[in-house]
Amino acid sequence: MSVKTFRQAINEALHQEMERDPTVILIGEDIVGGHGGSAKKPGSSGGMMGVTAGLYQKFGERRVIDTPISESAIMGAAAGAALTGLRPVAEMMFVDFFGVCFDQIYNQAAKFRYMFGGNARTPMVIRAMTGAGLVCAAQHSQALWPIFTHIPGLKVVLPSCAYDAKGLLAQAIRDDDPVIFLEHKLLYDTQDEVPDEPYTIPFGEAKITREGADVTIVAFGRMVQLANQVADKLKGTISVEVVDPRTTSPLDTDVIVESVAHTGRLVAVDEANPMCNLASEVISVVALNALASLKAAPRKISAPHTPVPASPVLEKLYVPSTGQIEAAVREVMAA
Amino acid sequence: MSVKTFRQAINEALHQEMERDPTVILIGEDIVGGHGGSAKKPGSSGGMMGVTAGLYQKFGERRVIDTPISESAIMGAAAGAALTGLRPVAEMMFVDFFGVCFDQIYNQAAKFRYMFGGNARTPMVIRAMTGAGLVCAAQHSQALWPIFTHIPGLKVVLPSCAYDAKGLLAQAIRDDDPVIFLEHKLLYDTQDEVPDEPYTIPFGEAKITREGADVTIVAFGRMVQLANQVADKLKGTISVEVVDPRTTSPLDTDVIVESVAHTGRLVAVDEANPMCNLASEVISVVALNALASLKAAPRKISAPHTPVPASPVLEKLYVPSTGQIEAAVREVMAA
Amino acid sequence: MELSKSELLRAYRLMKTIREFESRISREFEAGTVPGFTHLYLGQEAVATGICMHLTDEDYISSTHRGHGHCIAKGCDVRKMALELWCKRDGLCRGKGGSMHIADISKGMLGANAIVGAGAPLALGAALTAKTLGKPNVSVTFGGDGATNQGTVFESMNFAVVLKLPVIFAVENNGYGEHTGIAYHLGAKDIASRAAAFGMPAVMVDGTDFFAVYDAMGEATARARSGAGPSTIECVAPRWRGHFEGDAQAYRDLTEIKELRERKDCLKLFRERVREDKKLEAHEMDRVDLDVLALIDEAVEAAKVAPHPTPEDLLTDVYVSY
Amino acid sequence: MELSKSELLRAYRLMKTIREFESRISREFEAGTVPGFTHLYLGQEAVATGICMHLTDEDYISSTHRGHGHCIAKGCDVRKMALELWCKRDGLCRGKGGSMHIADISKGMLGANAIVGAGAPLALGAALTAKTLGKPNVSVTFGGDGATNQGTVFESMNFAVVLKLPVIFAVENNGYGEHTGIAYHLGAKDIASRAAAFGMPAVMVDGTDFFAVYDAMGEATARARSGAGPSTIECVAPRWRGHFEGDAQAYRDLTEIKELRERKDCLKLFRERVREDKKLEAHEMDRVDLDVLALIDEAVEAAKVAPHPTPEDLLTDVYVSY
Ligand SMILES: Cc1ncc(C[n+]2csc(CCOP(=O)(O)OP(=O)(O)O)c2C)c(N)n1
Ligand SMILES: Cc1ncc(C[n+]2csc(CCOP(=O)(O)OP(=O)(O)O)c2C)c(N)n1
Ligand SMILES: [Mg+2]
Ligand SMILES: [Mg+2]
Repeated sequence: MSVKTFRQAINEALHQEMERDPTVILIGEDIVGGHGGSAKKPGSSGGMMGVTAGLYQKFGERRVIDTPISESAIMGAAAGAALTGLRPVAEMMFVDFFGVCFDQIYNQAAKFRYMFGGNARTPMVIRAMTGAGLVCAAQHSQALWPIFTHIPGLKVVLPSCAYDAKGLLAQAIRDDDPVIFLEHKLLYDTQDEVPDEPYTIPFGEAKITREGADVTIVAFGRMVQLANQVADKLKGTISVEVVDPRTTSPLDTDVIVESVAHTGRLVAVDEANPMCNLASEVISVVALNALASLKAAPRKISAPHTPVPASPVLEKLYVPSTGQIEAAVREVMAA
Repeated sequence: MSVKTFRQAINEALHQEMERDPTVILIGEDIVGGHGGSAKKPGSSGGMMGVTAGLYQKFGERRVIDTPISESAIMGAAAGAALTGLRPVAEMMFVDFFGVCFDQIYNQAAKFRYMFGGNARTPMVIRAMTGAGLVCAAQHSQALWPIFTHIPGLKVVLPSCAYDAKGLLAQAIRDDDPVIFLEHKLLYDTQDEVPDEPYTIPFGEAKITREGADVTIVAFGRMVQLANQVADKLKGTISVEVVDPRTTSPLDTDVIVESVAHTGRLVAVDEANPMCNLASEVISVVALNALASLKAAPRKISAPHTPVPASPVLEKLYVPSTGQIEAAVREVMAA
Repeated sequence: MELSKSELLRAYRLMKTIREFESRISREFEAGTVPGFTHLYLGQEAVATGICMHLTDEDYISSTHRGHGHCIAKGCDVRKMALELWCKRDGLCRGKGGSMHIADISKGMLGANAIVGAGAPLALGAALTAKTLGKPNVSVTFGGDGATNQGTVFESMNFAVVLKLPVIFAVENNGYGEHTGIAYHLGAKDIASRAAAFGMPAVMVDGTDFFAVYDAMGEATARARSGAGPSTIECVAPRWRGHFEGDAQAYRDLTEIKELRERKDCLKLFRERVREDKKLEAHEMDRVDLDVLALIDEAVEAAKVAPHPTPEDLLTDVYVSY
Repeated sequence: MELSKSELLRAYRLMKTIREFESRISREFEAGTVPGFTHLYLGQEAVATGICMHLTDEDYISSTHRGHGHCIAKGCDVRKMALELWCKRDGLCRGKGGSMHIADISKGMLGANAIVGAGAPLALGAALTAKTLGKPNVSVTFGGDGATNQGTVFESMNFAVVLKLPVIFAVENNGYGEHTGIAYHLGAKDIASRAAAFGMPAVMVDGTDFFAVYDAMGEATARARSGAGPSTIECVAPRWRGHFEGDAQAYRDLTEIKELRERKDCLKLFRERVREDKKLEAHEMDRVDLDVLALIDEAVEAAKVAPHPTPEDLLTDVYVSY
């Protein structure tokens, strides 16, 4: 056990799973870096954010594979390899790029098992950076997980801290279904106590990161950190329970419903754009299953229905804030 | 005014809008048909479902353009043409193909105006067939509108009858923003009284297709027809109001909330897969805005979280049915 | 490459099975007994056969919406194929895939595909598995002339060259993508030369000549198995039927098809050739014909009366676990 | 093609403006005054300039993540560009686009683009507008060596040939896509020959030689304006800086860059050439240098202190109406 960053936790999970299972491979753009460069130093990059650093050096070019800028080919190669015996971990770099390769994911990988009547498995992971906050503007800052969540056949993982990231990634790699694993840019440098040995965290099991009795905040990914801050701040005045579903598909509706049944109040927080997002889904789940226990109308906090602005001043207003969450908590308490 | 099919209504809108405005063009695969064929008969196809029949003959090859099987090029060409002065109507054939070309839609067309600070407009329409029921299996039967609805910058139209299809398509073509116009396969042969002259229907205005006092059914696209049947069947026993939002983005939350405030009961019906779909969104909207008026927990009816099966026997079970809707109405009444 | 008598008989049997299977489906479709819509492989039988004769069950193919011929050539059970086309419970995909998603992983058949061009990236993956595990297997992606204009296919070509993957791009140029002729949709001189410019060997062969396809594939396979990388084989073979069953083909000169059927029937050409070369005798092939017809009749009649999936099947097989 | 003295001065001014603008941004980035991340055009100035000197405001370009040079060459106001890079309210995109989405439709600049390869399909559309309306305008898509492996670019090439669109594919081969060299990512012999196989004229030129680019573009433009269709120009010009500012470039031999800067500096080469040819004198160009530096200094200092967007701006400009 030692303190590790979210980035290190992911890197460690990749190392350990590749050691554990020789069929695990990595594939993507510049996850190695330096191929064909004048310094003749393959391995000098390790991913745009350094998440895959050292893996090429350890596992070699057969298992850590750089590609041309051809995302459909990457995702298809991963899906085809998964169908035929490997466990590929493909990197999409920024999740925003899914639009050039989504067919391979949602029409192919996600549907094989069903279309083939159960006679196939597609154990692959797609890692991608998500989220706003680094002044990357409209095409490099999106959330998009509601879209992946909508697709049957995909599993969707949104870790909110380094500990979960390691365990969930190990699970994703060992899992026999296609998994979208989303890494929020602003979490890479956050730190946590993370065990050195390998471990897995099962999908579809929410974590209660703060226990409380007055209000339930259901938050996703990075928003969990904000929700925790609000809970901590309000401690003593309002008792806030924070539920981190950790995976959006499967979604742990049981824990969400139980928590709201207990507190009677709900604030749902999703960094994604508001229409058909996870906050809507959570509110709908609660309305369907725990309507009678609601003491007040729920509150929903999301980014607005706009692209992500370049201006850091506007971006700050775009991303849900602790201020908004706190205000919402106070409102449901006042209602 | 005369009785026309949904297919004819769309074809008529295309004819009339192309006549009205010389900058309207059509582009897609086999919307003309016959180019390069041994019979040397361009125009012999008119779209896989005959929706664009006769347009090439009337408006010629400059304005009705067949393309190679290159959807990214088609959608990009439409977006680029829209940015520079045309009003393209691009056909995606089956909406299921969006995965090979979505970048051009959601990262490009949908975001131009915002990214360019308001200094651009992208008046384009993307027409696509949607929905299950014709035994086309997993990759040709999807709904997918929740995904388009999620994206800021897109407008999404889901006509439920021939009359609306004509007016909404005319509006889509005259609209200055990118519009996804979705045509349910099973509606093409449905009929309606449709005026001969051009008319438009504004976006974001729901239509109450049945007035009632006991329960509100909010249904989308083809599901409106099923909801109407249920309302008619229950007439005299249960007074059912049916709300057809007609566009999912913008979504007419006012009429939805008003209707539920009036009836106190909600059944939301969406043919799309259940996670983060429009039924969830509607239930969330009501929980946020009209919780107090709910006399019973709402009910949600959607396809299951599975791909669309090939078997017609299973497909029938996959698509929401009048039986399910009626049962849900009875349940909310009984609660 | 010399083929033994039994190999020649196998080739003939495969082509004949495809021919009769598809002909029967065509008639059944007209009679309205087949659910959904379907794209037939008639006219192109020598392509799938010439290609797949080089493959074992450990070699992979990715297929297209026009996939029945690929299935048969790759060794799928015709009975289970018929069951799948009728969307029956005991079909290859338990009735959930149908004509456009028929697959048999155990035979190395990675699925028909209703998305044009989608098979190419998948074939990269199968090739990557072979390469990573150090196996001598190859992977073939079938695709039409129209599909070669799809970005996924282009990406796959460069990708395969860059990573030296054991992939063969088997392009089936049947002259049309849906209702559009290749003279319109292809900007290049031809498909093979465009593929060659990606940095791999690419040849154009007569796709109605089994032996031409077989020989070209022999070279491509040897190259791939040796680790030298991908190749493209453009096989020119007419599509006898419309794009799908029910297509009136107004865009096409129907006498053209008639003539093609006379001059470019791969089965006729094969029979002539093996008799000229004195490799097989007519009666040997006639016996195959009878076998094949009996098999298909049995398969189709059984499929028609076989049980449908049960309601529970709707919800299974989405995930391995969830 | 003969260029007049004033045209030569204009070319020099554009290249110099790009050079100094980017150099200044590089320094400001290091000082931490520029928000976000940014990709500089240093070393490639002759490409944008040689291409855009043939264009009017009614001709269109689509650009890339490395788009500042294209903006300047296409006539965008440097002051408003600086404002946009600082994400300020009076920037070209009112601070909502930033470096990677900078655009000026009024100048025919359809936007930088943070999605590799996305500009190519958009350029098809601008060309389609010209063709449909019967105008003689052309459309250029800039794209890197790495981008040529993206399916969207391939599709666009065939599409442009098929529809005979007035599109020019200006490929900027700077040797790298991010941290990967072209020797690794490209399977073809070179980019131009692969493009040629799509059925269009394609040439490779020295992208540090303004005159070479200018001449190639002259031919391509004439061809496009005459209705004869698309062309590709592969311009080889090194990237002086890392992929983005802050890139340590461990994958690169840094003496290589030093040498390139000495031997392959398009501005130096241009100055030498016009003086050899006795077209411009040193002092004429020196005066431009001073002008340019003053303009950029003014632009950058103004941008730094200019007002940010206001909170209301967050919600505007999503739709024309909603
Ligand atoms: C991505 C995508 N675009 C369009 C279609 C519709 N479509 C189905 S088959 C087909 C024609 C394919 O032509 P080709 O590749 O030549 O194959 P062929 O049908 O001739 O065997 C088209 C356009 C599709 N299924 N997927
Ligand atoms: C679709 C997509 N894939 C990957 C990226 C990440 N990315 C940004 S720039 C770049 C390299 C582009 O290389 P090249 O086209 O040669 O342009 P250059 O940077 O050399 O100007 C990559 C991979 C992206 N922005 N979009
Ligand atoms: Mg074809
Ligand atoms: Mg480059």
